[in-house]
Amino acid sequence: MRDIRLLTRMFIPGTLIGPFTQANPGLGGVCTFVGEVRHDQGVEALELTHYEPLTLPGMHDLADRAFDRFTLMGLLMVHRVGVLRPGEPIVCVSAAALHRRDAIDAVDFCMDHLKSAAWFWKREKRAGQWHWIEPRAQDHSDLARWQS
Amino acid sequence: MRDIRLLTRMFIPGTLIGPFTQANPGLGGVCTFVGEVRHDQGVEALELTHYEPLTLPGMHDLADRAFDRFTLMGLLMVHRVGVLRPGEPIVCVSAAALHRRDAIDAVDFCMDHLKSAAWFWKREKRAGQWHWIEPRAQDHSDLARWQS
Amino acid sequence: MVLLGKLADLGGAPALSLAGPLDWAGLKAALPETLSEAIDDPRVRVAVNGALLADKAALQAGEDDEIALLPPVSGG
Amino acid sequence: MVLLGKLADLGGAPALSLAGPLDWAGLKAALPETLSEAIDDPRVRVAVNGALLADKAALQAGEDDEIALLPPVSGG
Repeated sequence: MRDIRLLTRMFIPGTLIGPFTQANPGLGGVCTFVGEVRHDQGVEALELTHYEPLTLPGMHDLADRAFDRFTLMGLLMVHRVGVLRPGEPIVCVSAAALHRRDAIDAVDFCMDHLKSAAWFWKREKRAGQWHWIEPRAQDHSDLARWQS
Repeated sequence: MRDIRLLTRMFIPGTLIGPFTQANPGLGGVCTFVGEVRHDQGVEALELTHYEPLTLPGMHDLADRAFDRFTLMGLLMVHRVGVLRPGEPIVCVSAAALHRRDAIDAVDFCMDHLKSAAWFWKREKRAGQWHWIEPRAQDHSDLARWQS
Repeated sequence: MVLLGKLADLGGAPALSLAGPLDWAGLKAALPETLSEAIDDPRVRVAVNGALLADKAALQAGEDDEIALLPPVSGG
Repeated sequence: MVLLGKLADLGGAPALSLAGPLDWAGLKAALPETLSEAIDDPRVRVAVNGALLADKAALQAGEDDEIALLPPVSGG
């Protein structure tokens, strides 16, 4: 069961994860990561821009790689675009597998790649002004963990 | 927010994770692992025995170590005991943190230690007969990952 | 005395009552032979009143103490 | 032409129309100077009709092609 989506509206992760778990009968474990917009000092909103012809195919390509690399029964990968407020969920990745190591590692792998290799551009609003968020060195070291 | 429990009755993970997430406002991410009793060939039921004076303190001690080792806002660790049927949830660990690496690694750490260092004895029923489950070498190699 | 996991099968029950005081030799002498042999396994741990013993051979239990015999825990 | 991320600010709009055909030199000549300089950054990628170019200097775009200018993606 594979469910890859870009969402333009607020979502409740539990409403996705329940049905996802049900859709993979016989699983041994499900690992889920939900990222929320942090209440960083002075940040009023976060906007994610994407480029449709690359972003969704990029997520599908990442899902292909996760299925190749881990023994998975199902993968859910949902990412928000548009304007988000602090506390809103921005990303939800859930992996179902017979064994917990595959489920946990697949979520870790997808999150590292989504954060740094997916086609999203973010800016945050502070004191009424939008500021673009630059790439971070940390993201490259996260990715390097998987290059063996 | 710290919630450590042994449950003797069937539980629905979503009913624990929603309130847990709400109880940690300002988090950056929540990672959750739910393990279910697998539909292994011929297995009709799984029984978990525990020794109350050691098992729950052992889970609290594990939670202490997770809080020491990772930067966490909250940790939920729930384990079933008693007789379970295939498909029922057996364990749920959820970690809330500002940063995803802490949340994911804390869940991974707790699961590796819960599975192999916590005081649970398991037996499974096949063709009407109960059979004790022995320790596995895999569990020791999982634990060794954290000894650096 | 509390027997966990497969030791309960060897003891025929999950709990037994033995007259105290007991040291390790006295405990082994009071148990059925297969159980007595099984608890020599170095992976079998012993707790008295919920506290694990570092060295089970140093067991000293009184009349009202709860001794727990704990085999290795099951794999995931 | 589609401008993503901060390149949209430099271009003054998220999308521009340019007359084709265009190669890389023609594209740069047709853009505002700050934007034209910004896209020389080796981390800026170019896609034509949703397909990334391995070498953006080899750009060859016709009248109806959609060119996307993609700055490095934001960190987590």
